[in-house]
Amino acid sequence: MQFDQVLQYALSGLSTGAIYALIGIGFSIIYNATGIINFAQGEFVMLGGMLTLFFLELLKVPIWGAIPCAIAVSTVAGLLFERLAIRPLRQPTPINLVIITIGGSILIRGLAMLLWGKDTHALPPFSGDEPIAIGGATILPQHLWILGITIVIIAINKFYFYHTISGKAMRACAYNRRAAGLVGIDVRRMVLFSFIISSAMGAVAGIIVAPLTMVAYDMGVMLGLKGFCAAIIGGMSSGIATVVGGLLLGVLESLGAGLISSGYKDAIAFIILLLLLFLRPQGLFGKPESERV
Amino acid sequence: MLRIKNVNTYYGKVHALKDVSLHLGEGEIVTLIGANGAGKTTILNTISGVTPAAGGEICFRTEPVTALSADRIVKLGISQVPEGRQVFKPLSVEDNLELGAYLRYRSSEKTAAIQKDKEQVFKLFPRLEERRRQLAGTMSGGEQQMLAIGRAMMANPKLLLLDEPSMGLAPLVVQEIFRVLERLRNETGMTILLVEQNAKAALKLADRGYVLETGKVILEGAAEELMENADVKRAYLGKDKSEKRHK
Amino acid sequence: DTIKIGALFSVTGPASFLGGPERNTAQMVVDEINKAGGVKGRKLELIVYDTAGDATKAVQLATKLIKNDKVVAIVGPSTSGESMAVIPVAEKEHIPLVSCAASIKITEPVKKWVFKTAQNDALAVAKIYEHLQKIKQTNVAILTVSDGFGSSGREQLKAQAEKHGIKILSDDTYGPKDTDMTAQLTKIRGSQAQAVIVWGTNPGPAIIAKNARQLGIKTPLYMSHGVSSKKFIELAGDASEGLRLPSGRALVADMLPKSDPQKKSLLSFLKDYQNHFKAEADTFGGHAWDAVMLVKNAIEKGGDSPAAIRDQLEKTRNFSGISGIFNFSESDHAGLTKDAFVMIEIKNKDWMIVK
Amino acid sequence: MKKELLKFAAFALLVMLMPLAFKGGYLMNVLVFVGINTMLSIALNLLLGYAGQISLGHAGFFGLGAYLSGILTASYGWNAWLAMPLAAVTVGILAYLIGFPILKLKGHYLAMATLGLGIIIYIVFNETVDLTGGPSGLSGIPNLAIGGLRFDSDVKNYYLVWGFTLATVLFALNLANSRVGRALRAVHDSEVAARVVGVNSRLLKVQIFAVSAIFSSLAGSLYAHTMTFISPASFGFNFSVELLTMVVIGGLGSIYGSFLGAALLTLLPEFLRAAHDYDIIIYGALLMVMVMFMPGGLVRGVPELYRKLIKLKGGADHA
Amino acid sequence: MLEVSGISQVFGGVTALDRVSFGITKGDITGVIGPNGAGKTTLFNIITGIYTQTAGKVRLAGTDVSGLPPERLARLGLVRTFQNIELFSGMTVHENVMVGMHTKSTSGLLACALKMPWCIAEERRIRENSMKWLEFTGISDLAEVTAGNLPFGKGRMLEIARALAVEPQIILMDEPAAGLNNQETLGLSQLIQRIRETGITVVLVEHDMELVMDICDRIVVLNLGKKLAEGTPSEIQDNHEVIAAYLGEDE
Ligand SMILES: Nc1ncnc2c1ncn2[C@@H]1O[C@H](COP(=O)(O)OP(=O)(O)OP(=O)(O)O)[C@@H](O)[C@H]1O
Ligand SMILES: Nc1ncnc2c1ncn2[C@@H]1O[C@H](COP(=O)(O)OP(=O)(O)OP(=O)(O)O)[C@@H](O)[C@H]1O
Ligand SMILES: [Mg+2]
Ligand SMILES: [Mg+2]
Repeated sequence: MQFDQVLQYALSGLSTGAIYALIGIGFSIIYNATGIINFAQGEFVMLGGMLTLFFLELLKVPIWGAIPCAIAVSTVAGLLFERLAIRPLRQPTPINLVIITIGGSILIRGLAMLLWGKDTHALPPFSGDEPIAIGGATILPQHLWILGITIVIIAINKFYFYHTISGKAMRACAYNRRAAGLVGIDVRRMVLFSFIISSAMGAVAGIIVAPLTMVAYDMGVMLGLKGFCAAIIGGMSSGIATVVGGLLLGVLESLGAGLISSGYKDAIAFIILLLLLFLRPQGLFGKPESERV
Repeated sequence: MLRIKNVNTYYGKVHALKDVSLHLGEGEIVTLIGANGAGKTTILNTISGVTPAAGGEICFRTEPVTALSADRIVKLGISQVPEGRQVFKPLSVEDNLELGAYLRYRSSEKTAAIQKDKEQVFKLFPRLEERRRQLAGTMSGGEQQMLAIGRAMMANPKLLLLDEPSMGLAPLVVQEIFRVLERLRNETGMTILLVEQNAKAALKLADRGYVLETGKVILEGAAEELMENADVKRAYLGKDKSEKRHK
Repeated sequence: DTIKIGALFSVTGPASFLGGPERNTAQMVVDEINKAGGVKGRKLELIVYDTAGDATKAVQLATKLIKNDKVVAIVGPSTSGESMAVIPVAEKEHIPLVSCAASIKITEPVKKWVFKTAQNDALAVAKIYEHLQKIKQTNVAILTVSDGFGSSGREQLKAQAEKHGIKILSDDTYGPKDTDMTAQLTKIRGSQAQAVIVWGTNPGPAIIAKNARQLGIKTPLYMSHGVSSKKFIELAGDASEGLRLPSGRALVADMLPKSDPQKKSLLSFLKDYQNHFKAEADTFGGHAWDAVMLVKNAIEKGGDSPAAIRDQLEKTRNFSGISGIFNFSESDHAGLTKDAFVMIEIKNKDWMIVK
Repeated sequence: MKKELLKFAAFALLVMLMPLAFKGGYLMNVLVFVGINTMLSIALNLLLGYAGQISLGHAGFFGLGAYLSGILTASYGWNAWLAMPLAAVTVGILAYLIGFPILKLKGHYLAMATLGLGIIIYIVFNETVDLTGGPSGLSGIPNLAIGGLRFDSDVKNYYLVWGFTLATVLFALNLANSRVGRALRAVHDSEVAARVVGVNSRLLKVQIFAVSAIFSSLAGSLYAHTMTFISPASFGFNFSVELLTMVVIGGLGSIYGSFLGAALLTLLPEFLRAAHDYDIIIYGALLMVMVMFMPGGLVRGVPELYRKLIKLKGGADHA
Repeated sequence: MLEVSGISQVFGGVTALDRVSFGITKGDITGVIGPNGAGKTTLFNIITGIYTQTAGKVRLAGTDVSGLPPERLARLGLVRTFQNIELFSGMTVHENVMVGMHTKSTSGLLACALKMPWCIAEERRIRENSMKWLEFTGISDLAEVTAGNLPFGKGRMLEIARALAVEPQIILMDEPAAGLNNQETLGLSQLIQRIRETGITVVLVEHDMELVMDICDRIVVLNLGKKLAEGTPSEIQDNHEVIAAYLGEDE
């Protein structure tokens, strides 16, 4: 009995954590290519969910048609965001970029509210909602989708950023734009590209989590925040570390809620994360400092 | 090969280059000398498209390249070893070198050829090979300088711009680098524009030279001539060692 | 010249599900009144501000309504937190405030200038507990949302348990934006609870219903009146089947017997709303309907000075509104009894009255 | 030096005369909040603009000040003038202690740690229902009073809050132009170089963190005593972000910039109210446009714009 | 004055320093030379408390200072300059040097913010004294320039001025001549000698052999993290191992 409960806490935590991880990866992609922490990332998650619903309900497209359409439109939104807001910046200091993306997130949220209203909507799960029993615990088929897609995405990311020249070039842009230009990397295109893939990824995340979390114009706020935390715990890596970060956050929350106190669950998760950070100021997965004098 | 005509460059209100004109013939080694803040780095950056020129014209071969962005310039075959090294600190030494050949990978040149060039760089700087997995940011100053030079060479450029390549390097390595530059020119016909504080060594290597002062070219000529020029001697070549000793 | 009535609704923000219908309804009612010739021959003018659910803003806007717009009464705010924040302003400036929020604290203790129309959560709790007592299921687990609505509900659930012979075996909360409540439900599953009472507003309870289904929880689920709109059924889908909740009569107006005194108001409200907004009305809009109508009646009987309105409000008797039948008095500014609620169950994605 | 003083005097005079222009109307009430937000922005600016350390949790300190003051006066009947400094000292000590481990972190780790801190504090407000009233809030907080003078109207509150705000401005200006302010900016530019010439950067960062928290706490107390009602929702993550926006939009490292940022972002929603549902879109777009066209913040952007306009007009005159 | 004994430093697999020991005499100009990656900068980083060594001790004027943070060492009179110039780039040249006087002033945070009378007096003293150091290094005409816009060579001078403002016992310079032309190097060489004349001990990492041989009293040679040789300039110049590893044959 007791074991069943703990198993369920762990499984629930892992499945929520996978959501955070998936969103976190979107943050780290842009960070790795541009050094920007994109506070509008949560809004692309929302766009994925809302657009799928939009195509599904209003245009009466079947789900397998609605999904690619939603990803495509979100991607275009990401592209426009970079072109209209990020690129024209005269002094792209990190803090200015943070404010720009905050402004962007407010704007996108506002537009979504205007277009689709303030209501929350449900989205059907991809393959039914019959619970799957594992030991004494249960998860939903949708959780498996999330897990599977997360794994696929980090595999692709890992390969791209560490084993292809174009991925390495993207990282190079984040570290030193001027030098990246001097070896022939088209920095602007790389930044644009990073926004394109991360908005697409955000949309994918939004679409596959929507059947569980429901969609509303403001769903990106909370999910974005949690994704941000997952990405940082993972040291802003676009690989497995962010996934571990997301899972850790999810499991801590779930165990905290189940075993200690549901009211303080977020606080418990944060306190543990803070303690971990205090012990390892360079991050949980941080390598020794690469800066020197 | 490269022709610069009446170029002006500004940093905000600072007028850093004033009507600068210079040219490089195919296969030439040309050096720029001048005091601190004379504008040498600015010239290289203007050619590379890092600090765009406000007026004037830059032609590479026959093409005007004045308004091109840095990456387009590299595509044409102009590569720079920047001042202050500017390596990609959190990337490994090897990744840094590979990124030097970024455009060659992109134009799907045979990896074998790129690999061969990498071996060349490693032969020149064995330390880089030893530390190929070390993060560039943790390398010593001189090691980073080697990496910056190696990275520029990986692009296999037609025109190589070097901004104080000997800065922070041990005397032995400096000698080696000057030898390599000469060999590069002789063997591959590479054109080289060299900015150096060590004016004596630079003039010895170069065919021709320009002297810069507060953003203006004040003197140009064959390297030997400049070396004999009294002003140059006094300002840039320093007094004789023995003379200094006596003080 | 017009009689100005102020309104503070949380049209955007987390409580927009309240503020949206409330603003619509209030505007609609005022239009209807004016179309019918106004009050004592004078037109009403409704000045609505959006508080976005923010208490600070609500206070500023209340000040603005009073000082700049010179309104004679204020309807709203939508949420309990905002209402509590605005109360000192109304009390200080001597302007009647008819809140549309649920918390019992708004009118208890009684404040001279403050009234409310939404049914007290205390009444909703009493309704559920009585029902549980009747079917002899007295061990419950409660799961409340950690916002003003939920915490006020939680307080009442705990306070009234003993009186009704109810034992709370497990007391948990969830965040208003949480997306997974399986941990809490797992814990509840491990307890001996015979019923789970969920106190929250959309979408949380819908997620909880789904989570409960995932976990195979067979214990009956009771919801609060905070989800009494069709939206909830839509969100929870199949998982909503068999859930029970206390609700105002608006949801089941057509099932009411002819003799029900509220039936007339209810049907006219529902029809008007449908005509105006091409959408189904819910109980939340009803709070604003009641508030505006109460103020209108007060003006009709007394006069249009704030003090006269206040005095007449306090004298309101047997007013058949949407939320129930109001009887205000010196010691009661909430005006409703637990009969304002009926217990309903969701069957085939529709509401049924539980006998 | 003289110029600084003159500037401050002009600013103070402007502040003092403001009520005459609005005659106690509704805008007075908004201006009270401008004052409180100015205090908060300056507090955050000392940390972010001078020391270069980000905080996404300042709403937490603001809230702590408000709640400590509120609870001590409303529930325990303390005198507000006693509760306020006690709250500030408590918050200062807390920030000082927590500052040591937190400020060891850099960049986005620091951002997350402060964010986490803010969220933890927020949750505590929500959960300790017996003390704080939980999400329903805490009411019945008394106004401040001096002898028989109760600060219970907007105009009185205006002078009260702005008195504190002006003191904050003066404090921050002095600090910025001093040995300590310079050391802070040095740490911002190159921490290692600052340490090598003898600046104890860790201690300094922690000190300024504590000072920043103390001012936030004072602002919180003032907020509690002027609003007389507080609830956790006012002290959440969103407000921390809004503060950050005020500081950046106003101008990093500029005290008057912080005032401009606070004033703009507090007044803007009032003007946008007319746009109804479009207000948040306009608000978001304005933030972006502002950073694009005034990357150095209002305090640098506005004079530049003014110069450009003059030039334009001059040009037109010539034509 | 300064004594290092048995210093080792290991980074992951790389042994950057391997049991290095030597002493520096008060009032001397000591050169530390060696091939790239020999461990010179690492040694400086350890002495100035930026890194903590894997093993070994550092003694300053007889007391063990191993593991002390840089700010404590600065108060004890030990400062340095950096290989990749570290300026306070957003501040003016004058302000940069004023920060250098941090240890020579005492007003606390509260006193500064309340503008106590003694703070005003102290501020005036800082302002005037720091100007002195700008004059000493010959960049007083640049006092109001933003440090980030300085050309490389002037930046080096500013770094030195800022370090001198600490009024140190000993100053460590990491490649101060890099990026300077011959004439400027000459100026630097004179500056260093003037610094020594004020009684400050100088330690110098440099690849400009002319400068090193010219002004150093003693030289320590590092190679691959180990001490290779130690002696007077002429001894070092004739040391075959040093020639093979570092100097090369004179052309
Ligand atoms: N980012 C900048 N902003 C303002 N002024 C600058 C900037 N970069 C360079 N300058 C100014 O432009 C002029 C030329 O600088 P440049 O770096 O080209 O000189 P240099 O000849 O390369 O000097 P060095 O030998 O020190 O490298 C200098 O006066 C310098 O102060
Ligand atoms: N953080 C680090 N991680 C790994 N290796 C390091 C690190 N720091 C330094 N090293 C290595 O230690 C060795 C010594 O470096 P150091 O910077 O002390 O050399 P140096 O003598 O100053 O050389 P240069 O003359 O080129 O400046 C180098 O090989 C360098 O790559
Ligand atoms: Mg240069
Ligand atoms: Mg070095």
